[in-house]
Amino acid sequence: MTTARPSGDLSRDQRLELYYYVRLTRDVEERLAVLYRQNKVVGGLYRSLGQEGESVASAYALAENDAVAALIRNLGSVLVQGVRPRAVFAQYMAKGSSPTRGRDLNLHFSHIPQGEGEPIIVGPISMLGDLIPVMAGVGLGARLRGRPLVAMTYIGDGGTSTGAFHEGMNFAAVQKLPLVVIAEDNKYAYSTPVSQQMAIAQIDQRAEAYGVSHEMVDGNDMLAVYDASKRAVDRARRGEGPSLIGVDTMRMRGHAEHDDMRYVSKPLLDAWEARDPIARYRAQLIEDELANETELVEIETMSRTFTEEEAALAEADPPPDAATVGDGVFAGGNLTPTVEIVQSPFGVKRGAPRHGAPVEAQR
Amino acid sequence: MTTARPSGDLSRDQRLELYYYVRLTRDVEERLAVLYRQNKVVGGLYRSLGQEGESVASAYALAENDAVAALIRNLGSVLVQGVRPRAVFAQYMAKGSSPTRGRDLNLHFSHIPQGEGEPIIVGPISMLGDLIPVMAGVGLGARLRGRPLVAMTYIGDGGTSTGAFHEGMNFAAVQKLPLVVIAEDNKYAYSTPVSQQMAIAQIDQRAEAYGVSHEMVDGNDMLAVYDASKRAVDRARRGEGPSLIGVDTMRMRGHAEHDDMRYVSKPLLDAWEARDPIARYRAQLIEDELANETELVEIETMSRTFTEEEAALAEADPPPDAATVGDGVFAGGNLTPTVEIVQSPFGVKRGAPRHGAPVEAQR
Amino acid sequence: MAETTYLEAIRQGLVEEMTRDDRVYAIGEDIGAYGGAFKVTDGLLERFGASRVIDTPISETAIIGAAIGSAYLGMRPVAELQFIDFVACCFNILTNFAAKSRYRCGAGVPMVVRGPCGGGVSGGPFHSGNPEAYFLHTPGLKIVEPSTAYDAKGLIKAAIRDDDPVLFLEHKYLYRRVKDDLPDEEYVVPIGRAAVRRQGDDATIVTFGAMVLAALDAAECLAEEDIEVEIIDLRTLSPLDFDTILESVAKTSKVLVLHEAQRTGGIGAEIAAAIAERGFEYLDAPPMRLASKDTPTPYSPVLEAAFRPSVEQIVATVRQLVEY
Amino acid sequence: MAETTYLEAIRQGLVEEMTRDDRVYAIGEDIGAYGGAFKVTDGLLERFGASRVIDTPISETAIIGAAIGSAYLGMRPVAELQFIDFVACCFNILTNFAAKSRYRCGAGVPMVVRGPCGGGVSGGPFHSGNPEAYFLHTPGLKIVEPSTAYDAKGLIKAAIRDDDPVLFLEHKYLYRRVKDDLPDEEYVVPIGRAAVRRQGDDATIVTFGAMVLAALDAAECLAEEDIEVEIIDLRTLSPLDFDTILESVAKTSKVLVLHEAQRTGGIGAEIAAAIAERGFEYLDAPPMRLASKDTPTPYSPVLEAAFRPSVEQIVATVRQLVEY
Ligand SMILES: Cc1ncc(C[n+]2csc(CCOP(=O)(O)OP(=O)(O)O)c2C)c(N)n1
Ligand SMILES: Cc1ncc(C[n+]2csc(CCOP(=O)(O)OP(=O)(O)O)c2C)c(N)n1
Ligand SMILES: [Mg+2]
Ligand SMILES: [Mg+2]
Repeated sequence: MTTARPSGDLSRDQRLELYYYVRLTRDVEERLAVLYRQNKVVGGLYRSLGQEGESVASAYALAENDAVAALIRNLGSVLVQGVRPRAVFAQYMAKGSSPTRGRDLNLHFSHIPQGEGEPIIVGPISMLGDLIPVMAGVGLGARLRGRPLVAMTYIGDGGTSTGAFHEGMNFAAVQKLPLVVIAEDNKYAYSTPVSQQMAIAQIDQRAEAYGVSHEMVDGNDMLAVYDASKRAVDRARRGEGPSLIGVDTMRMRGHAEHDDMRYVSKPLLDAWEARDPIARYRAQLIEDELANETELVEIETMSRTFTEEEAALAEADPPPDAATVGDGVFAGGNLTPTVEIVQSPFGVKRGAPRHGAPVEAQR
Repeated sequence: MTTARPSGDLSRDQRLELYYYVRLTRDVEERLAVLYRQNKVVGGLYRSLGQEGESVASAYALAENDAVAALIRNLGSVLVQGVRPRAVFAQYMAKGSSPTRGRDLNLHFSHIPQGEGEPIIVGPISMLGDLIPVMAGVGLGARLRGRPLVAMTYIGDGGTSTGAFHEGMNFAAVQKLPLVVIAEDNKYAYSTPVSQQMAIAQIDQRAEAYGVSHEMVDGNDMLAVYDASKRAVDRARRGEGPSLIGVDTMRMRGHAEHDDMRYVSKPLLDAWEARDPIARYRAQLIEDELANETELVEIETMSRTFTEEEAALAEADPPPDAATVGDGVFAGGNLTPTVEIVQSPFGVKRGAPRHGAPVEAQR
Repeated sequence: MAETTYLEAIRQGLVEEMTRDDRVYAIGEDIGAYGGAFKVTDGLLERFGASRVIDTPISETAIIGAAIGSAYLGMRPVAELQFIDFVACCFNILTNFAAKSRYRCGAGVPMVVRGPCGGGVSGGPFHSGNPEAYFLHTPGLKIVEPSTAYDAKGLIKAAIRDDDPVLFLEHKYLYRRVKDDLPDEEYVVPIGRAAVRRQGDDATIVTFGAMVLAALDAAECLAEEDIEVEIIDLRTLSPLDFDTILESVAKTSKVLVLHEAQRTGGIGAEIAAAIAERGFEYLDAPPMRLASKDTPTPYSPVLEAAFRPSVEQIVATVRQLVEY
Repeated sequence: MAETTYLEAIRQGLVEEMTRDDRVYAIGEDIGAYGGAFKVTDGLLERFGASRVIDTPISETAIIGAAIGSAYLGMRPVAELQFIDFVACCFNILTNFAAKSRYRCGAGVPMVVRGPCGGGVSGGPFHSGNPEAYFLHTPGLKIVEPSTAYDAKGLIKAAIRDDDPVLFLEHKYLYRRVKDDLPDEEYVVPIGRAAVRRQGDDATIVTFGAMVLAALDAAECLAEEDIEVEIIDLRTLSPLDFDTILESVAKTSKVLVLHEAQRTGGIGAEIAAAIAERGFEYLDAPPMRLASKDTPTPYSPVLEAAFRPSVEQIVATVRQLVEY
């Protein structure tokens, strides 16, 4: 596989925008953790602490109207594609204003726009693996509609053991569909270590069974993830078929907040602590002389402020109306949840004015 | 993988016994084809014409009390493990004497002996792929019971696309189970060519996703298939885990007798006609000076005679009693179908006296 | 005009819809070059090309997944399951992803999942299934099963135009056995409406699919005893048309629910329970059910005949009802 | 003696059976080192070792396949599904391979498939399922769902000793909410027998699982109006104990079937239909059903409360029955 480094073409604004999104991802999750401790989160909280980099960097390789399907730990991916944090806070708190009107949890929401300008977001179901055939289908649909669209989705080390993963990968390979799969080796599936999940050395070896092009990257090196993702996205758009990118990372929290992770060794956690993707990327920005401390702090403040504003808005939202419970099982119901897509303060990706608060937040 | 050639250790009797079984397989199927044309077969007839060699040679590598699960084209495998043709004829004609008492078709029957001396035969269900996890389970059960048993099963090129195949292979690999999977590339899945089934060069590449040891062999070279199978069976018995053996062969008839195969090119069929496994093995026996024309004709006659006797017995059997229809859904019903295990006239594998008609047939 | 078989009627419906709307496409195993195990899609590949008639690997979950994803992109997939029994292999993605998508996220999934169901042809335990009850209990799915060629064409067209996932059950026993003289002008049979196949005052038989033929035969015998049976052909199994059912029961006060799937937990349970609940005052006899035995479908013709409801059993049960 | 929770009772049953019979072993996701998502199997790994407490990849079909194959070798697998909703991912191998094996080939499959079912805990559309109706319609499977700690222990032991596949549904709402003072001596609760939880002459409520608690609460309110309700806790959902049900209906002449799964095509349909058919003469009012709405299970507590049957609805429905 080519070793082109598309990250070299990223502008300063884009490099900073990447930083903004990865910070925003962590800030939103930490805010959620607070809400969780305050018992304001309904059900569980699933963190991507320590893996935010791969979600953000991989999705950043997509065009703004491409399709992405995130798993519950890919908050960064949907933020990059324009989902506003308020929607995510509302989901976790089961608010009536949430993209699913309180019907489904966390990142289980979709955005299927009519036009071709907006991003397509396909929400996961809990049953792991199904997003692979479904996103292969999105790629197939795009081809049939004559749209040069790329579909990106994610699968955990555990998820690769499902039959649905196999059927979807094989179908995408045979049909040469524009699908990019980010396979996340974060060392555990709930409490199950990768060694009990698969008998192969690297997760990307799963792709060998399908003749799907694959590579393994350091998942905590955002530029490396971006490079591999961009190469795969470009291949897919050129009609060269699906790719699988294995990302080597680590789940730094329990499966969900209730999980004390006693099955994970301290040394392992310490080793990965030192490889935190955000700290690494921040240092890189300074090293590459793309930003100084003050500018980075400015971005961090922007992220934190935005997070607070959005959390406050969501908190103030009321729960759904019980009377709507039977609505919308079939077409014709008057309930069609959608997601509000916002622009980044850098607007490089979404073409909004640089700096200033997010378009939506200004309202 | 080692290139030991265990076939070198086969005695003359065993080499002749292999010939007997592959002939018997073809004779039984040709007899079934006659019954089919006479409308005595209920439902469809699925031939293994042109692939009999791999079924026979692979199963021949098993110990007599190992476990085998055949698909509908693996008649040779169950004959080698001691199933008498009468049972198969009775199955196809839905006789009350059939191993399933007329409840299921063709090779859909099981033999789960109480003791440890008899072969274990697990019948397939129509849903392809399921036999992989089930036979992995047989291997697991054997380990838990402390039995040094090997489980062998088959999967078609098409069957490897099922999620069940994936889950079963991966589980067997992680658990290092004594499982041997013969993956049959017979060029088609019903009407679908392998090129539309998978985007890999060789079927055995499927095993790469699991870290399962694999190799590809000429499926119409019986000794090559035996060698690979024996190596895999020995590995499994030594506790070194599962193997997948890809066999390169060709389905020389339609998916079932009703299928005219217009989707298969004449040249392709001709090319494979020339590679008929039985003709090749027969020539080999003469070349290796293990038998002369007269002796081979004697074996062929023995096979044909036995086939005729068995078909006649089955034909004479009555249909099942309608009153039994509700019986045996749960334990306690007085219906427990079983399969009669017979010895080969050579008896090398099953330790019966050499030559003479099969033990059962003598009764 | 020539008579058209149930099977050809489905094909006509597919061809008309694929011609009318280029978002409609077919996907499944062996549906292209081979034209489908039962030849329902024969000729579609030549007519619409490989991009709209897609042969897949043996991967039912991928087939349904592909249908769902492409539906999100605005396509109208018609997925074939070679035998409807294989719906068990995509049960999860169909019931959890497709069926719940609109309710959860407002993301509708217009798609048709079609395949041959039913017994009477010695298909054995894995090729004779009637899985409607599983999906009746799955909110978000519609289920259709025609018993005539006319309905087969009209309902496949309605299913394709429907904005939600529709399970289209084709009874393989009827494929080449029933024919109709189809109108030349285009028509659609609306989803959700049952049809009264025979008028009668003495008892109502609620049924569908191949059992409609058995019910009609039974009605003939009963007529000779001056027992006039009303026969309701449900056509749509979900949502059920209780207006038509209750109207008939109000008239006859006696009802037999007849189906081919196993009895316990079958669709007949819902129908009989709803009649008992909503039509209690109409009933002069217990709402009865006649269905197959609670065993897997046996392969032997002798056993399968004993497994499925027979015309004799229908006649006997209706007699019981009338004499009650 | 200390009170034992429903969850601990299940664990005790598992430990006793694994101690009694070394053919019994546990297999599933995160059941070993972690002790299971709900900690039902906590401590089993330490006690019985990794060979008998097997953590698997995320492969429900492999879990059930492994259970089937090992059962053929004489083992007695107890397979855990992390949430019973994931049974959809092994629907095919469970309904087609395990359930049909004995009837087809005489190859029995003694195995237990257990997992947490049910709502009331904001589990959302994929972690709140009550799939019993799918399996009630699957000949060859038994289904059990205890509502008390006593039954939980007695039934898991019976399920493990049963020679056929048993689906053991554990209502997660009850795991830590219900307790019993369990006897020190060993006991087994036979599969196939319902229990009368409350005696009453005015109406019968047939229910099971967490709804038993709701029914008992409703009965208290109704008692204040001098309406005495008899409550039948099915305990075994397949095969159903119609003797106990009909005996009660013969006494009360009024019956409400109550369950948590969606209404249409639910197990309540079979129960109500059978009562109408076999107990028609006993009935002085229509057999009524109360169940959840025909939608996926919504996540928000507000919506889920509106989705599930409430004590108020039970009270109101019984009143209707009594006043009928
Ligand atoms: C088919 C299926 N089986 C079981 C589960 C329960 N479950 C939820 S998350 C999880 C672990 C997932 O691990 P992995 O795929 O590695 O993703 P990660 O949590 O590490 O991001 C499991 C077993 C599920 N969601 N789907
Ligand atoms: C899960 C599943 N889907 C579809 C079918 C229908 N079907 C029966 S045989 C067959 C083709 C099998 O091809 P392959 O696996 O290559 O085996 P071969 O017939 O070539 O021996 C198909 C599609 C099936 N049996 N199981
Ligand atoms: Mg993981
Ligand atoms: Mg093949």
